[in-house]
Amino acid sequence: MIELRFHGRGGQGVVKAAQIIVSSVIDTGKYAQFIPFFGVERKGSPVFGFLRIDDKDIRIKTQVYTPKVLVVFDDTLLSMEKTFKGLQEDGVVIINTKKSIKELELPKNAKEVYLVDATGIAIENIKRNIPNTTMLGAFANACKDFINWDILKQNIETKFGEANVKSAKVAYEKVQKYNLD
Amino acid sequence: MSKIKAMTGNQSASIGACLSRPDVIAAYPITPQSSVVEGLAAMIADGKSDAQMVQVESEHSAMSVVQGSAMAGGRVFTATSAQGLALMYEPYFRMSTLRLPMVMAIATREMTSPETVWSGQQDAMSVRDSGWIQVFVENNQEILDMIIQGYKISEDKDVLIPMNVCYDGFYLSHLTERVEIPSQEQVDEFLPRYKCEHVAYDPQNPMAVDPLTPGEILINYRENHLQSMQKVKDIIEKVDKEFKEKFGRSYGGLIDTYRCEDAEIVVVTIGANVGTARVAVDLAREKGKKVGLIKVRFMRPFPNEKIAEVLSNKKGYAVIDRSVSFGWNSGVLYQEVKAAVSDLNQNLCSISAIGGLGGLDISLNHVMSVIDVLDKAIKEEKQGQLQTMWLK
Amino acid sequence: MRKFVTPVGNEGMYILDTASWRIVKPVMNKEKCVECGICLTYCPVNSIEFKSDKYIINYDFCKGCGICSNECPKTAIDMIEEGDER
Amino acid sequence: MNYIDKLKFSKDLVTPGMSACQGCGGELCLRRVLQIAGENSVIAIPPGCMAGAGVVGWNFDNGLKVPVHIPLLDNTASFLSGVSQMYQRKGREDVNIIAFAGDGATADCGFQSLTGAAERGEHMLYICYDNEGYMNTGFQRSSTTTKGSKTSTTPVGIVLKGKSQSKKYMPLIMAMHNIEYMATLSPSNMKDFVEKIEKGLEASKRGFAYLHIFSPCPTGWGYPPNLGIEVARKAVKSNFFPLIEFENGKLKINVENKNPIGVGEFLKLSNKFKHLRDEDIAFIQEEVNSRMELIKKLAL
Repeated sequence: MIELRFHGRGGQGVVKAAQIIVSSVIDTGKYAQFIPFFGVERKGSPVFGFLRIDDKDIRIKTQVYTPKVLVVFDDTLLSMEKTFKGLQEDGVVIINTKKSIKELELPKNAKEVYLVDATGIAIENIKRNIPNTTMLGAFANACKDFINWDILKQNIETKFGEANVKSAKVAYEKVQKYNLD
Repeated sequence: MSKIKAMTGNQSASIGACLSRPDVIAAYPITPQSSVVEGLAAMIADGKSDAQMVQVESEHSAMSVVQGSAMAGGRVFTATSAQGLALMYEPYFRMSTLRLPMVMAIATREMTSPETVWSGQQDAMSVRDSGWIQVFVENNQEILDMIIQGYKISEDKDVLIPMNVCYDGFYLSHLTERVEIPSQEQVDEFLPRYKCEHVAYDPQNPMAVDPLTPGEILINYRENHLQSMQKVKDIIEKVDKEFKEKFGRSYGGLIDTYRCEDAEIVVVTIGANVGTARVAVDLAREKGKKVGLIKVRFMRPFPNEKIAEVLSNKKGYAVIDRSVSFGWNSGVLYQEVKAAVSDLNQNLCSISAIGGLGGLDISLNHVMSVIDVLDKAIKEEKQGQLQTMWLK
Repeated sequence: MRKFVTPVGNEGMYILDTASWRIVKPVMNKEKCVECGICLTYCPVNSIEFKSDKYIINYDFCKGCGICSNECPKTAIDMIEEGDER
Repeated sequence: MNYIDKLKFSKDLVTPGMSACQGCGGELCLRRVLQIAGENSVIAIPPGCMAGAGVVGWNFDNGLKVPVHIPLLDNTASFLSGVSQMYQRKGREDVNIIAFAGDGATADCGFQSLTGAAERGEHMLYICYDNEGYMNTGFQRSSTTTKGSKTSTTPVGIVLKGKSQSKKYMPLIMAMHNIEYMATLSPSNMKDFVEKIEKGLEASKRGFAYLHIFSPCPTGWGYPPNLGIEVARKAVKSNFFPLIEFENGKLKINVENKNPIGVGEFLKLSNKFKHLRDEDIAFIQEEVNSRMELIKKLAL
């Protein structure tokens, strides 16, 4: 089982993105679950959620404490103590940012890092400052082992339309991978 | 044909309700139940359900509207949480004591105060003596399945008692997971249209419904209600079997057990935490601890015989509650389980663990720590009730 | 006792002997009465009846409130002490 | 057919002997409502005098010849909403769906469900028989009790003299829900009364109809039982209880008083106002006048 944690802000479409991942995994006959953690449901407020993917039925119904993967929708969240808490030693981190890897000053347990300017790509392609579908493209590239990119694209198209698929595709191509020591 | 979809618990509830073909739905939004109302409204707006939807101004009216529709012969549905349930209490009690069958979903939530909107089972647990059948479910599939089964149980002529399908707020209501949705044809075959016969609010059959009733007659109604509640136990098992034949899924009736056969100690829990406890039992087994699990599905009628039977040859049990029993230093389910095993005269070692209040997580580590404490106590040959554990 | 699952009643009517409440009774003066029917419209217990083209007072349930007497435009209804004649 | 003939030839659907007080306004009104509505009706009578007087039955006996239910004190309108929805679904909109509720069940705790049902335009006839208090339980104050009135919870004491607050005026509140039909009725004006019940029943097939009946109470108010209609008449003639109706978005005054009598003429009949001083009566008169002025402006 792979456990992931999502960090974003109200209005960025974190929950919807995670639900599309769950749908896409289930469409391939596997199992996934997502639990959003709700604080105050307000635009701009930090939100996070927990995603699990497995080949068999997922019985556990708790928060995720030791994620393998972090998906961070907003680089301003990186400084929050909670964001990197519990990240596994060989953790994968996907970040929506304009900044360079050096500027970000990531903690040591972030070994495999993916950077993408999802907000910029989203504004260019879908004309809106909502990076969720774009982040799915970066996610698909980073997590090829457990997400079927074609099915994910299909689901983005059904739910959000063509422009969002395009945006996701651009992110898939443009995302930069860094292996840190 | 059935289809498989990723859905939240609330979507599962609204689809389950829709498939049961209610005549009238009345509901009022409240966190974390709101998307049930929204989901039903959307299905009616899209013509996927032909139910009459009454957009009431409060839960008190929601329950009153469905009471009226049930008395006029309809199958009805509503859903609520916490304060909504509290506001509803007056017509809620009346619905069951008028023996009007229906299903109501409760996305369980902690009760205010302190002000809170998050998960907890205090709401549903607090009304367990209101004459309703109450089932607590483990996952989103069970929400959908139990709403459909709920009508079958509730409308049985030997039952005629309304039913709550309780599922954890947020931890299920907002959890997205795989759910198999049966086809309308399958559900129609399993659950035919409802025909109300015992009360009629109809000029073609004039009668006074609920006249002023003196105690010597009222006590008979209560006796009858309690006896019917006992009959429900058999009906639940029967409907579970029928459901399995039709849809291929069985939940085991009043309780479900997991790895109990050779267990020395047993974790007893309810709701979404059951899934977590299953994983914990597996982990503890790997560490050589002989642990089993009882999933309490029904709070009402309470499966006292079944629980006593499972625990009769065990050394101890731990009950993990998501609610408190004020006045007892324990959780609500603990009290009930303890009462259920009291006739065994075995002075089992037991522990009440309380967690998950106000949205708190009951983590795998929490469940493991409860198992560890109980296991240690058993090894030290302790008996009786141990100190209450607070899972914080 | 019939067995009901839920409290319902459909066997006949609950009837109270409200005639026994009366301490004064209305008596219609046929000579003064112009058959206008006002008394019938105001009687709270429907004890004024229209039978065989005439307004009559049915004493079976009349509570003796005196509204008919008070409202009769021709003062054709007298309230008299309830006596042995009842 | 004129209204007297209608009443003459219609069937009484209420038990002949019911335990309402001698000269009870509520009993009179209930009988008239059901005479006009007929047997193809269901009625809900929440706790209050009429429910307490046995029309909802005792043990297994039925006090009415039509289906009757005693809903909760505070859910009459929502309960009937559910009934109405189900009857619509069954294609039986011919059935009259009637609430007969006191002022407590209407203007106090029942107000929320009432305003909800009115806003939704539920198909029903909701009738409030307003006797200005909780009479079934010994005359406690309600929000429709007139200012200054003595009740068991607003006694005339050394410091406080009766109810300190003014009456909540339900008719306009309900009319402003823009419902299908609203009218005020007094048993003293029986022709108007019968017509408005008929209109209300008809409107209830299209939407929400609300009737507010002035229902005098000899026991609680303290007047001789034979004066019930006279009390009601003086309430109308003094403009204390104007007879108005609201339909198609327009307010209408049904009975114009060219020369209204002083409100004191009405007040002096009841013991509950006996303690009022001239200035108290003047205050009530002022309230009556300004309410009438408002109604006249709205009815233009």
